[in-house]
Amino acid sequence: MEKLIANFNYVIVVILMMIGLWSMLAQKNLIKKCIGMAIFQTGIILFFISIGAKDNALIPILTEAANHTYPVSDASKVANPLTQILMLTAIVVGVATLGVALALAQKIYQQHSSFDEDEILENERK
Amino acid sequence: MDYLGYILISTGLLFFLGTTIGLLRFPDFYTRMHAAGKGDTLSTVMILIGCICLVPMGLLLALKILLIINFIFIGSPTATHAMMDAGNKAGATPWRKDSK
Amino acid sequence: MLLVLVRAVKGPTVIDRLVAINVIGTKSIVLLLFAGILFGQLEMFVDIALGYGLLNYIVSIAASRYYQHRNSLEPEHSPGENPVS
Amino acid sequence: MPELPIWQFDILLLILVVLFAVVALSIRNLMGAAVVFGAYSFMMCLIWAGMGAVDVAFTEAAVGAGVSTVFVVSTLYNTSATMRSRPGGLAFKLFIGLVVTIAGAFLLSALPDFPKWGASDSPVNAKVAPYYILNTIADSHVPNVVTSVLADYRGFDTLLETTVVFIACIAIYSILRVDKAKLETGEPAAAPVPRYDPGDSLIVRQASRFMVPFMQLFALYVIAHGHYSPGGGFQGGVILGASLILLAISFDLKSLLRQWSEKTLMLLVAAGVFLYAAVGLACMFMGGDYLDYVFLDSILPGEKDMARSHGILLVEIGVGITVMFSMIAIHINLASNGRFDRGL
Repeated sequence: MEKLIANFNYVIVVILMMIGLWSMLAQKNLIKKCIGMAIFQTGIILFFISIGAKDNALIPILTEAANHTYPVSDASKVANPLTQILMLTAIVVGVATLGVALALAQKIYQQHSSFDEDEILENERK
Repeated sequence: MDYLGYILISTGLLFFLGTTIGLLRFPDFYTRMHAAGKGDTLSTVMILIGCICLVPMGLLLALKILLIINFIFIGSPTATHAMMDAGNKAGATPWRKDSK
Repeated sequence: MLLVLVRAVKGPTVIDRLVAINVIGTKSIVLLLFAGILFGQLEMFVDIALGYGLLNYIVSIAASRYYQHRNSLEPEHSPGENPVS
Repeated sequence: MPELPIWQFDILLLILVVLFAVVALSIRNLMGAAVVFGAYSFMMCLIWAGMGAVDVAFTEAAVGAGVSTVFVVSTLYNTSATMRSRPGGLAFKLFIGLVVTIAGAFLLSALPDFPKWGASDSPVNAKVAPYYILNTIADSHVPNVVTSVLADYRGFDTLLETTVVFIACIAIYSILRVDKAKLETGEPAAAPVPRYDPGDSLIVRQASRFMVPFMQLFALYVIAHGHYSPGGGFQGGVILGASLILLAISFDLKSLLRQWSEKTLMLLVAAGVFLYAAVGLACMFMGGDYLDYVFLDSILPGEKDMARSHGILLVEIGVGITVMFSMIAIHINLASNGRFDRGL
């Protein structure tokens, strides 16, 4: 149980990824698939951020407030900036990707007037 | 100043409690909106002013929080109005005493 | 504080959800400020809260536009009346 | 430094996030799903603020509150929000669930090998990152480590990410955009929409008119002040984009397009990437490596050791322009179904 609490963030990451994957595979609706993709993506972002978090650490902005001495000597008191910047760009790119996915869904809807996968396939076969 | 902060924050929390209870217990969309729109704005504003009173901070910071309060004061009623409009258009029926 | 809100979100219909989301958005401003006080660096968190305060109401306006135009374009098919889950 | 009571808070929020994800996927009305997905992003923002990642929280706040939900809503606006229920398919769903559970079990079996949550001596935290934290003040005089790593130490990465946003914008254009001339011959003309819509609300218009200048001012502050507080090109760009999207929503898409024509939008999207790349090229012309801002000090104002700081500012402006206009372009495409005449 203690082990579970200590690694609780990874458990949540795995659960989020499972939810996202399930909805991308099993849901028939295209918009639901897009939302599932976004959830999967947040799972991965959560993994990175929580790996970079540190106990009792301050945010990575080095000001004179809050017990900082200006040239920082102890790096373990500041949260990891590297994972944060990777994920910062990933969020914005993720929105752009969501836009592309939604555009594809919209184009499909224009031709088949349905978001449902089965109906689209039936229309294709005709 | 401290006491003022405590009083404001606790009053804000009280209002927020009222908001949530109203959101959960009221019978239809319009009454829920009534509870949410008013209680939410007022409680947020009160808690923020309480924060200004309690936490020692510089003038610039207090000014920024006042700006937040200002924007909430404009944005939140507008959002409530827009949602009410949406509900009306979407055909949410008002609750009547004899409806259930 | 938040647990009560979750119940509100799971609640009745689509527009009720919108109301609840608006409340959650406003409350997350307060929670962000509390997090800033806990970290002892309030001046960093105020900016995020300010951004929230500015952007919070776009979604509800978008939704209201959605219902307005939807109804005027296709009167025989109004999406709001569909019962949810 | 006292023990922060953020841990328990985090665990509560993480459970809430999973709950929101499940709710968002189980709602049958797609509009409701989109709205709950917005709440999910609020929770995510709080989690990141709790873990000390302020910049990420800011980005999520701007993106989640301003842009992503609006994208979904404007897609639904042009299509339909109802899901048709069909019988059957339960066995298929259960089968997929089984597969996913097995995959998750594999991932969970690796759980004990991970470093403890919050350990400061894990390989991720102990190898590369301390260099950035210890040297950023001496190198570039930028207190916000995230900004300096973003635009200076790892400038290539950010350049390519900006290019990805640009490419996504182009992709949406090529998917959705339809030619107006072709439309008139091929398809039946769309029903004319009355210019004055009686459903439009004066309150919403006036409030947006009041809020938009403050938003843009705040976004410019975020871009320019990103060296000293959370913020930067991405966040400021998203807020700027959201402000114009708000104009488009509360007034009309036409009134937005009157100010920013389609051509201007695409030119500006490209101009942002170009500015970023040009700063890098200028560094090469001045005798350094690509994106090595130290060599720019003879053309930049200020003292010699501030050159990197100013270089970061230039690059952030480029990023902001690209992100802003690509957000607007994506929104217009999605909302008007590629026709660029009317929409949400």
